[in-house]
This record gives sequence, structure tokens and C-alpha cells, in this order.
Amino acid sequence: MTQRITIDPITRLEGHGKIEIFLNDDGDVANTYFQIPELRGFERFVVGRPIEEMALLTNRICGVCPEAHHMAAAKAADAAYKVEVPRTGKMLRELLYMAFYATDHTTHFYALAGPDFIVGPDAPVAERNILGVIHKVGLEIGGKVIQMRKFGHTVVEMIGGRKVHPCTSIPGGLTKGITEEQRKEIEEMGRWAIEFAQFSLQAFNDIVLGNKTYLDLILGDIYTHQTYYMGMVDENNHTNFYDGKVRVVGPDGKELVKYAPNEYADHIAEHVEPWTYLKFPYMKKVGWKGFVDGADSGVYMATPLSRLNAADGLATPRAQEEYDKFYKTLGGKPVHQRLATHWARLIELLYAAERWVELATDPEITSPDYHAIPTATPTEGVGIVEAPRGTLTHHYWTDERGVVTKANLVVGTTNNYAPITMSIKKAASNLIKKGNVNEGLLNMVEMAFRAYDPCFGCATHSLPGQMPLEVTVRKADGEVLDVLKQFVD
Amino acid sequence: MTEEKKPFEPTIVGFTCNWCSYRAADMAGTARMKYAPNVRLIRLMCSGRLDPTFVFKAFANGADAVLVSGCHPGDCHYVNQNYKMLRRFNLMRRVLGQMGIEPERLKLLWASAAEGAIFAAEINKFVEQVRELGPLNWNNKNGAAVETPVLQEAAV
Amino acid sequence: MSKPKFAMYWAASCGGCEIAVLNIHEKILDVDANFDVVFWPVAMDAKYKDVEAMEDGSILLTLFNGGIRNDENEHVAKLLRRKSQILVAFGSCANEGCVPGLANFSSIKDVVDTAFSTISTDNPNNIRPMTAYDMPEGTLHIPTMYPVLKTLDQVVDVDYYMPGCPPESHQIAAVIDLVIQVLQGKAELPPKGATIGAGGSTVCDECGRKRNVKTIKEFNRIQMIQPDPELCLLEQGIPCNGPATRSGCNSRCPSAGAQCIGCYGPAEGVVDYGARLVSAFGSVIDSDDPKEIDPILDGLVAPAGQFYRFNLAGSLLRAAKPAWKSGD
Amino acid sequence: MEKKEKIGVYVCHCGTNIAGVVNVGEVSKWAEENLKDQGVVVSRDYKFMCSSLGQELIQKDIKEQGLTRVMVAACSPHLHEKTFRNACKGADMNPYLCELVSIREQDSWVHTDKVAATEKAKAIVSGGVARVAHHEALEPLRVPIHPATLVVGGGIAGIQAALEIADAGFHVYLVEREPSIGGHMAQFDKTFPTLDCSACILTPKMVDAGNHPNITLLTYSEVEKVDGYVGNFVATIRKRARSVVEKDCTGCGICWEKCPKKVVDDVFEVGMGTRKAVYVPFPQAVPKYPVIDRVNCTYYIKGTCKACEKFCPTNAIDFAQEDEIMNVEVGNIILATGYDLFDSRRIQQYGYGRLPNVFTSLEFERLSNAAGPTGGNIVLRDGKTVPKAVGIVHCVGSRDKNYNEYCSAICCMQSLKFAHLVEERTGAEVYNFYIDIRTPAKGYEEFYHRLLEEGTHFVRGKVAEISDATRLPGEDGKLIVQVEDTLTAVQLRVPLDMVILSAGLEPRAGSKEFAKTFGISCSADGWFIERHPKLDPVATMTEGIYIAGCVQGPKDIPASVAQGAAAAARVLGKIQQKEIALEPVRATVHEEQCSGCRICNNLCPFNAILFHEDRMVSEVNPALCQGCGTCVAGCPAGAISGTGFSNEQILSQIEGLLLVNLSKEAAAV
Repeated sequence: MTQRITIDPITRLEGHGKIEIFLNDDGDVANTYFQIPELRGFERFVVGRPIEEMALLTNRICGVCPEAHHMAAAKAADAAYKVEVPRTGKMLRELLYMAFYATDHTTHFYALAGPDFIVGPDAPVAERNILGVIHKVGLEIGGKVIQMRKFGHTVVEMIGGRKVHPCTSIPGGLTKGITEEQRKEIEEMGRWAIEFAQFSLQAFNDIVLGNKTYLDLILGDIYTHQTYYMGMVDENNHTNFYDGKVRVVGPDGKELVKYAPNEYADHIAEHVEPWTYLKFPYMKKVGWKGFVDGADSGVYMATPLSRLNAADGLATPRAQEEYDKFYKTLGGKPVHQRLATHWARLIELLYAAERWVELATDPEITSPDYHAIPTATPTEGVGIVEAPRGTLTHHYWTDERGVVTKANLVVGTTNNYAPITMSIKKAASNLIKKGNVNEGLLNMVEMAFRAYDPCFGCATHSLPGQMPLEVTVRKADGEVLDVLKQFVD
Repeated sequence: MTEEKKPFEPTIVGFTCNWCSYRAADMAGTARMKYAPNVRLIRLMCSGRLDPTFVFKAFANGADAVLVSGCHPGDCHYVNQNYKMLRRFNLMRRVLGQMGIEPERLKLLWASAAEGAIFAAEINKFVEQVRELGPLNWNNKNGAAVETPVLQEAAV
Repeated sequence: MSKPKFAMYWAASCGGCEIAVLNIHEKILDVDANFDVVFWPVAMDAKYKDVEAMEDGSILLTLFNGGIRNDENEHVAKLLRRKSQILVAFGSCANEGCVPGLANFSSIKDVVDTAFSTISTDNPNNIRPMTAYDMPEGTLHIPTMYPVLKTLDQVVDVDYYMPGCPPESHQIAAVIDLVIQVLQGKAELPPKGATIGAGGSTVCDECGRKRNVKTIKEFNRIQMIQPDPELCLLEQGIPCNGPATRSGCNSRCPSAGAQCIGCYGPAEGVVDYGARLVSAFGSVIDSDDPKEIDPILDGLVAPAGQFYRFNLAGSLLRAAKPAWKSGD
Repeated sequence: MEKKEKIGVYVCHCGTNIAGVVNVGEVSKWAEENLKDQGVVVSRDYKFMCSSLGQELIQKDIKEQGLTRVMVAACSPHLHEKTFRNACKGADMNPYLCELVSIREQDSWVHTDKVAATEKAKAIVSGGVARVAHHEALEPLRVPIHPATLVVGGGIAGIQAALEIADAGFHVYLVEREPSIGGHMAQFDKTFPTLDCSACILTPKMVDAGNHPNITLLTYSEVEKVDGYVGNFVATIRKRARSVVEKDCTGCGICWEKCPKKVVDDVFEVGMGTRKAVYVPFPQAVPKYPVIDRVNCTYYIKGTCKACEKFCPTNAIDFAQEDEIMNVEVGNIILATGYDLFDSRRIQQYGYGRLPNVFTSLEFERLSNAAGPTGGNIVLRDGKTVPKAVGIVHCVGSRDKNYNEYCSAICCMQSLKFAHLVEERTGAEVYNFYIDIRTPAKGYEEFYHRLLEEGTHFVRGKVAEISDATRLPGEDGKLIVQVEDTLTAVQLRVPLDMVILSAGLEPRAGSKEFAKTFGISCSADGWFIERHPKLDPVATMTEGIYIAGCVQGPKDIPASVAQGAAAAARVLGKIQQKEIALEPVRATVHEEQCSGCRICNNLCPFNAILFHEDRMVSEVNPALCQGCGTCVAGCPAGAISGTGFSNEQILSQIEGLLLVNLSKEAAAV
């Protein structure tokens, strides 16, 4: 007889997901399934709308990272019109994007992932939450986190027009620029953000790296997978979130491919399973071999960790230092340990903050030259940005009026669907033996995918936000063996 | 539901203006001209009063077609309000098309108070056209949901 | 004595509503101070089961966002309706379907087929997700999608409507203040069915742009002109939905140089949002000659999609579609 | 609706008119049984609802059953709406709480299938019931009427109207664009059919108008703007600078004697004669004050001369004088701005403007006028040669698809008059080229016969061409009229010395803009539209604005005078009422909902919608509003409501109508 463990819904990830763990007669893990229960079908109903609306409609795919969709769609529209956005326009968009990145990474680290480390994976459930984090590192941090979010949203609103679902990016640039007063404000907030990022890295350093148990946990095999790594890079192969080419390196760290946005379809394909609404992207050249590790399996991941793995460095000084320290500590590139993603995320936070200030201090940032009127007849365009949760690709085909006739979206988290599934299975198999399931172990199963910061709001256009966890262990006859709960506040 | 054998009898709502088209209908009456009983008229002061909501409401409540009728261009009792309606009318037709309603189900008819005969004839013509189209079926060039497929059907 | 119970839930939504609520920052603490938050997945843990266990009507206030896309959404909506004294349709999705409601232009089959046949999809056997699928270890279930996306009040009775995509944080804060005042007996609840957290007029009411008697010879796409930053966008031919869209957002988008896309829905007492825009845009066309009017109208790309961008699921015509009745 | 109405339904048999086709009893019963939830408490059918007995039936129910609404299904509202409203009023119910729907003109009279007709009647009744439930009690708007009147146009029609009103003791502002009143009639020599001298009969009226204590004469002036509404118009009038101070001028005429600058007079003399730069259009001009034509006056061109000023005995010349803008308050307005003559140049094959001896009718009027440039001698352009053969072409620019389809009405008689004058004064051979001769009025046909006897030639045919291309002997130096005599089907080439084009009448240039100023409508041709072509020929759709003379359509002097008098009578009638009641079908802007988007601002042809810049809201002036409802339908915020035809009323009527659905399977179920 088989037992079934259902984790539904998963806690502390932005989205809706359901994990089915089947145990065999010995009570060991037979198989695990990670299901995404919803689909909204944007690819269908954006058809027939003018392409300039894509940045506004696809916004509504996800309220957690609307900025990413706004940018990807706007860039796709630029491409469709073959219009070159003026330098100021590009910088304004990237500046908005950096502010968003800093906010998003902060939220994830302190509210979602932080508890696992700062408080500890096997700490009492009631403490394993943001409040626990605050207790551990001091009260003022709560205020700082809120401050960081406020600053981020303030910048997003200044440039994007709205706090949620920005509205100013149009083909050829933006509908507005910023004033000198605004620039000053933005710069100050940026400088504060740099300090905050450094503070966060320090906290991670003291609490996590300083603690041997955690370090072992990170470096241990449970959370290790050998896959391909994806990330966008600039001409110097430095990580870039807003623009550049997509670079993919293998488990050995060697470059597999570096493709321009419009070539994505030659390199990415999405595998379909009948038991979930979500598709499984993989490297086309390598091929789909199932949920397995290694250079022969097309499975790749796209996260802060993969971005660092795929790049040769970071374009800002302080972040570059952290980058070097990161690989020195973890024993060289590429890093396969998924839990290192949290550290990588904080390094990206620092990079975003530094880039924020760079842009805010560029003399051209306040120039009125933020929009170029398109002249070419629109045809087809691909736009790619690095969403915090992975490479985000928007692809639109239009008629000669610029009305969308076909669309394809390969969305952040989707990239990681296969690796997440694998991580869950591996963690579960390691942590659940002889039908013996305890809460700490289950949380560690969660940690497996929480590292990816999955946002199934994006992936499925479904329900983001955190969902509470309840695990029911049942016999085949449905009799409940055990119910485990945990509380998040 | 007892009228299987009978030909399809469309229900049509007609909007007329108080000064020309409604009087045209009166005229057709006084002259005892016969026409199809499928159209029910609503009197507005002016075709300019025609709120697209009225048309949408009529379709929503099961009308198979809608007739909009006003004074001839240039003869509007209110100077030129029928033109203002005309602008809306053309836009309305486009929207209906996308909403899955054949634009032909919305007809515009200019009729002066003297044109009872024309009014009657046009109504007969319209009723025939709608009979051809059949009951309002929401079929949509954009393929909007008419049937209610369950997911299993979509699966292979 | 125990504090009144508060719940917030999302169905098919993007999470922007939740973010908007978080963006009221310290106000959140007022909620905590005055309510016993019994169900709010984004903030704390409690399961459907816990809700089911509650007495009917034991939750004072539930903010419900997201549209009804599948049977699970509807199930939770009905559950929360039973348990709540006051159910608020929170945000555009729950009010009128929002952008995901545009799916109602297409059949569910088209929607699914499209998603599983994009150029990057590797699907040689043309597989579609199944609501129940047998694997060797057991049967896997996923919810059944409805043929059309529905608004909250198309499946349950709604007490108040709070529009916006998402509702503006200052409006959320104001509503929370109001409710707290009501609790303290300092204020009255608005009449059932009222729209809260929004103005009674339209976006132009809050728009700072100069406006004249509106007449338009052609419609323009926003990226194709360099608009006058002072002047009404519609007067510059940009199809701004502001004139028909409920006020309350402080005219965010027009103030940022972008056209209003209508996320706050129809104004007070309006029966059909799109119909108002047909009127508005028809009215500003400066021509009496059909040969001239039509070319002008060609400037509006797929008008139904523009007029019902957020409102299709709530529109008169779509609400009448036979497809609606299914699933009830 | 919150509180439930108590509705009475009354279905009329109209003898057999309705009952013959519609099963009235069934309809009434159906309403009683099926429309309960809509509030129907009683439903009756009766032979003749409009009869006193029928009305008493309704009144009895209102009193005894405490009805709050009455819904009558009978004939067209245009016939008996007032009847039933009054019936309700008689029972102390607000008349506007009653609705009349037509199951006769729109049902029993036009359908034969009794079942279908009965079903339709049910639908109509249920629509009416649903609608009436949303009716509101209304009161007609009462507005006072200002006793003064504005008459625009100082031709014979305008003069007549002005005099009638002034004589009745009420004040009139008579506005004329030209320096003198008199209009076209002042240019004529004789008038048909009596051939009495135009000046002799017109001048006395002009003088009366000029001296009348109740008439303010505003010549050389134009109306620029009209605000307000019936009873309360405010007209903005531009009194152009004459450069002559009226109060000082005696009209002695020294100034135009002394003025050294001769100018061709294109207006009064239609280019046939000259005047001075300072001038009165014609000797009998009223008022007698001259005008300095600033375009041609040497002083205004060169800055020197001032001869007139030098010689003026009363120092009445004022070169610095400026236009004067005045606002006058009036209760009613009469438009009598007349017509323009069809421009014969447009028909090139007739050669007018190219062939010197082709004349227009108006030119001929001056030619034959004793006070005209030739002293009444009918001669060719050279000013001396007396023509031996003269042709008169009818229907020039009229009854012609290429120009105007309508008949200009006066040309036949005018042409006959010309024929007579030519014959009488030159003894020349006269040819009338006509399509049809139309002489339908007192003494006209007789005049035609007189001409026939005088030996005038009548050629029935439309002239193809007039040219000086001579071919045949005897044609040298002549004008050749090419025409087919359709009675004999013979092509004719008629050699003539002079051809007169009997040009048709056209609406004044810019009449459409002019109509806009006054908020009334023009036909496609540009003639102003009367409220009813037969029963109300001098009123317009806009309350308080009347039309007289050729502005409404081509007509001759007697008809113009009659209309002038008729319009005056209508105005006097209104003035006597002191106040008028306006139908309370009006639009109202709800300020708290108005966003000030200004989309409604260009929807009102009556300028009833004003925008308040300070409060950023639009407002409808209820007295100006005519109740068309276009702004109600146009308001994107739903901030404008319309009494009598509210959204609730119409939407529920639609619902009601569709309760009975012929194609049930098509309904959304």
C-alpha cells in the first residue's frame, strides 16, 4: 500500500502550488509531483490588442513583479517597431527596474527566505517568520525593511506613474521624464539602499556563514543539483537585469550558448505534462531527458545564483567584491548548491542599489529626450529582461498597424519548474524515511524550492502571495496518520 | 417551444424619434399599411437620445435585432442631433461585431413623418434579413465562447 | 471580549491587490489592532478547513480579490460568503473581471490550445492538462477551468464594491479608517451594494490637464505623437478612457502622461461601462459625414477590447451570454 | 424601485379599430395576471377610453384604488396623450405619471395576424407598465416673455412684420445689413401682375418703419450672437461705423455731391451704375443718413481729402467713428433675411459676364427702373442702342438638377413682366424661352394671357446655349439662342440683341452658419425649415423664433407680406400670454458626478450647456434645453439625466417589451 503526502498549498512562496509525495510500502519516497493548478491564458487574449498595450496588460500577469512584465513587453514593442530608445529613456527604465529589484529582493530575503537561516530551519514554527528574524537581528531592521520597500515603490511611482502596475513605458521610450528635484530624491534613496544592502550582507555573513551548521547545510548534498545556468549579461559578460544577451553555462561552468533575445526560440523549448497547467522549459540543444541532473539533461535554472554562475562578474565595485568572496567561500564556479541562492540574492541587491545610484547621478537622466517616435512598420519583436525569479521573455507578432496577432511568454519562474520539482524530490527522498515525517523536515522540503523564490503568479498567471502549509499524511485508505501545521505571520 | 415547425419569428426592438420616425409609424397606421408584427417600438424624443446601453440592453434581454430610426439628415427636429447619433451608431456596430453579434442585426433607418410606406417596407425587409440570420447566437469572429466546453474536451 | 474577525482572500488575481494592501504600510497595524485576522493567506496561516469550521457569519469583514476562473475559486467564494457578514469585492478582478476577463472574448478551448501550442512549446502529442490524471502512484487532480471568467457577484451576493487595479493604497487606508469608525460607532456603513474607496465622478474630475470643447478629427496612438503635457489627452486624439472611468485614483496614468485604461471601472450608476465610451468617443468625432466618420473610427483599434479592457466579464452583453449561465 | 407603485392598466377597444384585430380582453387579463410584481393592481378594457366615460373610469380607479400610476394602451400619444394626462390631472394625479402606448397605429392597424398582434399588444403593454413605474411627477416650466421683438432683415417681409408689431404697441428692433431698409423690392421697377410702381408702394412703408416710435431701426448692422431662449433672448448686434453721426446728419446730401470719388455700385445697382464713396444707396433710402464706404474713400486710403467733412453743414462726419456693439433683450425673433439671386455665371453656356448683352433679371430691373442708371431706357450695354429683339430665358438655375431642383416660383411672372416692359418701351420682338409657365395666383394667369395677346413669342424649351458665334446671314452682331422647341421638336437658332436671364432665387450665402447662430435648422438647400410645412409655416422648431419671406423658400411679394404679417401675429399672440409653459422634458447635470470632461459641450445645438471654468462642471440651462436628450446619452460619466425619458424609464421599457419574446430560444437562458 502507498501513502500519500499532500502539501497544499505551499507556504511562503508567491503563488499557488501543490506537492504530492507518494511513499512506497517501506514508507520511503516513491515519487513526488509538484502541480500548478491554474492558467489564465494571456497568450490568447492579448491577441487583437495594440502592441503598446502589452506593457499594460501583461502587467496584470503578476502584481508581485509587474515591473518585469512592463519592461519585457515594452522592449518587445520597441523591437517590433525597430525603434531605438533614446539613452535617457533606457536609463529611466533601468533605474525604475533597479529600484524594483532592490525592493523585491529585500522582501524575499527578510520575509520569505530569511527565517530559514537567520532563525534556523529547525527553530519552532512560531518563530520561523519575519518577526523571528527581527528578534534575531534587532528591532530596527523591521523599520529598515519597511523603509526599503517604501523607497523602492516611491521610485517606481515617480518614473512608472504608479506603485503597482506601472504605465509609462511605451514603444520608443516613456511618456514622461523626471525633474532635478526628483533625481536628487532618487539619488538619496539609492545611497540609503546601498547601505541597507551592505547591512544585509553583513547580517548574512555574521549569522549564516558564521554558523557551521548552516554552512554545512548550504554546502551539503541535499540541496545540490548539477544543471545548466541562465542569466543575462552585458557585452563584458557582466550580469545585467534590464538589457543584454542571455548566456547559459553548463554544470562545468563553460558557456553553452549566448543568444540575443530574438534567438530565444532556437535555444529554449517547453515540455508538457498532463498533470499540471505549467510547462517545463529546457535547453533545446541538449534536449528533454526528464527530471534529471547533469550535462546531458536540458534542465536549467534561472535565479540569482544562476545569474552569477552565468556571468563573469558584476559591473559595480562593491558588488564585484562580494561576487569574488562568494565564489571563494563556496569553492569556485559554478556553485551548484541551491541554498547559496539566498546569498546570491543579497549580492544582486547590492548591485541593484549601486546601479540605482549610478543611473540617478548620470547627467542625462533628467533630459527631456526620453521618447523616440517609431517610424518603421511594426512586425515582430522579442523583449527579454531578468525578472528577480528568472529570465523573462515576451514575444509578439503584429500586423502592419501594430495589432498583436500572436504572442508567446516564457515567464520567470517557469524556467525553474523542472529544477524545483527535482529539488523537492531529492529533499523529500533524503528527509522522509520509513514514513517518518516531521515538521522540520517538511520545512526543509520547502526550503528546497523556496530558494528559487518561485512566483507562480507569473508562471501560471494564478495566485501569488504566500499560502500556508499543511501536510496531511494519509494511508491509501485515506485514514489520516498525521497532520502537521505551521504558522506564518 | 411549441412552434418547432413554424419559421423563426425574430423579436426586434425599434427606437424611433418623436418627430419623424415615430410619426412615420403613426402614418403607416393611419394609412392601414400592413407590415410584420416582429418589431416593438420605443419612442425617444430624438435619435440623439439613443444611448448605446439601450441597444446592448435590448440584445442582452433577448432581442434578435435592433432598429434605430430618426429624421433624415438635415431634417432633425433638433437641428443635427441625428448626426451625433450616427457617429455613435457606427462605433456601436463595430463593438457589436467584436462582441459576437453580427452588425447587420443593428439597422439604421432614416424616415420622415411622411414616409409611412417606406417605414413599413423597410421593417418587412429587415424582419426578413433577421430571419435569414436566425436567432441571436453570439457567434464571434474572435471565437468567443458560445458553447461551454469543459477542459476534458480540450484534452487529448 | 474578542475583536471582530477580518479575512482577505484572492481568487484568480495577480497579487497586486495584496501588494497594494501592504503598501498602506503602518496602517496595517490599525487592522491588527482593531480586528482579529482569521484568514489572510498573504499574512498568516489558516486553512480553508479552519474557515469551514467557523460559524456562518462569524467573520465581520472579508475583502475578496480575484475573479472566478475555476471551481476552486467559486468554492472559496461561496464559503467566504457564508462565513462573512460583509463581503467586499476588492479590486478590478472581483468587481468586473479585469484584464484576465479579456479571455471571455475567446472560448476556453482557444485559450488552452493557444497556451499549449506556442512556438516554444514542445508538445508533439498535443497534450492538454487533465483535471484528473492517473499516475502509477495514484490519481492527480487539478481544478476545472470555467468556460468564462466570472466576477464575484456573478457567483455570490456582494455587499460592497471596491474598484481599482489595484485599489489605490490611500483609498484602502480610507476604507479601513471608515470601518474602524463604524466599529467605534462614529460612522455609518454605506448602503448595501455601494461602491467604496472611490469617487462618484470620473477620472477627468481629478485630472489636472487643460480641457476644451472636445472635437477630434483623428485618433492617435500614444507612441506616435509627442503629446502636449498640459492638454487633455483625448483632445490630442489619444484614446483615454478617463471620461468614463470612475474617479478615485487621483488620475494616476494621465498625470504620468499615459492614457487612462479604465481600471476603476464605470462611474456611479452606470449600467454598462463600454456603452459610455461608445457614447463618449462617438460624441467627440468632429464630422457628420459617414465617409469621414469611418476612417476616423478606424483609428480606434478593436474598440470593444479598449472599451471593455477591464470590464468585459461585467459587461451587459457578456453577462447575457449563454456561457455565463453554465457553472451556476 | 424601492416603494411599490400601484399601477392601473387601461386597454382601449377603439370600437373595432383595435378590438377587431387585438384580443383586447385577453391583453387586459394577461396584464392583470402577469404584471402583478411590476405593480399592476387593476387592468380594464373599454370600448373608448378617450370618451368621457372612459376617462371617468380611470379617475374613479385613481380615487378608489389609490393608483399611483396610469398606463393606457390605445392610440398614438400624438393623438391623446394630453387627453389622458388631463384625465389624471382631473383626479389630482400629476399628469406626467400617466403613460400612453399605441396598440392601434403600431399594432391593430398594421397587422392582420390576430395572435401575433395580440402578443405584440401584450409586449407593448408590459413595456408601458415597466416604464410608467419610473415616471416622476413633473411641473411644466413657466418663463416670462419679454415684450420686445427682434426682426432681422429689412425687406418687405421684415418691414411688414415690424410694422404690425409696432402698431400693436410693442417695441421692435429692425436690423438691416445694408445702409437702408427696402431689400430687393426697392430695386424693382414694376411689380407683377398689377404693374404698379414698386417704389410707390414700398416707400411709404419704409418711411413708416423709419419714423415709428416703437421701431428702433438698426441699419448697416448685423446680428452676431443670440443667447437665451423663448421669451428671454439676448441678441448681440454689431452696428457698423457709418462715419456719419446720425443725430447730427440731416441727410441734406451735400457730402455725396461734393465727394470726388466715384464707385461702381455692385449692390443696389448690381454694377450697372455708380455712386460716391459717401452715399445713400438710393434716393428714397431709409434712414436718410449716408455711409462712408471706407474701402473706397480716399481719406481712408490716402489720409487726405475730407471733402465731405469740409462741406458738411452740421459737422456730422466722423472719420474716427467705431463699430458699436449692442445687446438687446427680446422675447421673440423674426428672421426675414430674404434671398440671393442665382449667379448666372455658373451656367457658362449662357455666356453671362462674357457676352455683354446677356443681362440678369436684377440688372434688367435696374435698366427698366426710371430711377435707374439709364433713367428707365431699355438699352444694350453700350448705353444707347435700343434692342430690336429680346429673349428672356426662364428657370435659370432653377428646376435644374445641376443647380437647384426647386422651382423659384417668381421667375415666370417676372419674365412675363419683363416681356411686357420690353414690348411696351421698345416695341422689340420678345421671345420667352420657358419649360412650363406657372402662374398660380390671383390675376397671374390673366396677365399671362394678356402677354399672349400682346404678341410675345413663347418657345417651350430649355435653352442649350447662348453665343455670339454667328453662322447664318442676318446673325451678324447678334446673340444666338440655341434651343429646341419641344412643341414642334424643331431646333431653333434665334438671333437676338439682348438676352435676359430670369435667374432663380437661392438662400443667402452662409445661411447655414446664420441658422446656427439662431439655433434653427436649414433644409439641404439652405432654406430655413418651418415647424410644419402646412400647419405652422412661419414658426420654427426653436420656440420663439419665426421666419417670414424668402428665407423660408422662394415666394413673391404678396406671400412675403402675408408671412411677415403672420409671423407678427404669432409673436403678438406670445407677447399677450406674458409667460409660456415649456414641456418639462429636460436634461439636468448632476454636479457631484460631472467630471467636467466637456464631452457634452459640443452636443447641444441650442447652446443650453455651459461650462463653469471655476467649478469645472457643465450645466444645462433648463429653459434653453429642448429636451432632445443627446447630452444624456453622450455623458460618459452618466452624470446627466433626462426627465420624461430617463435611463430607468427606457431600460425598464426594454425589459418589459421583451418579457414577451417571439423567439424564446434566442433569449439568454
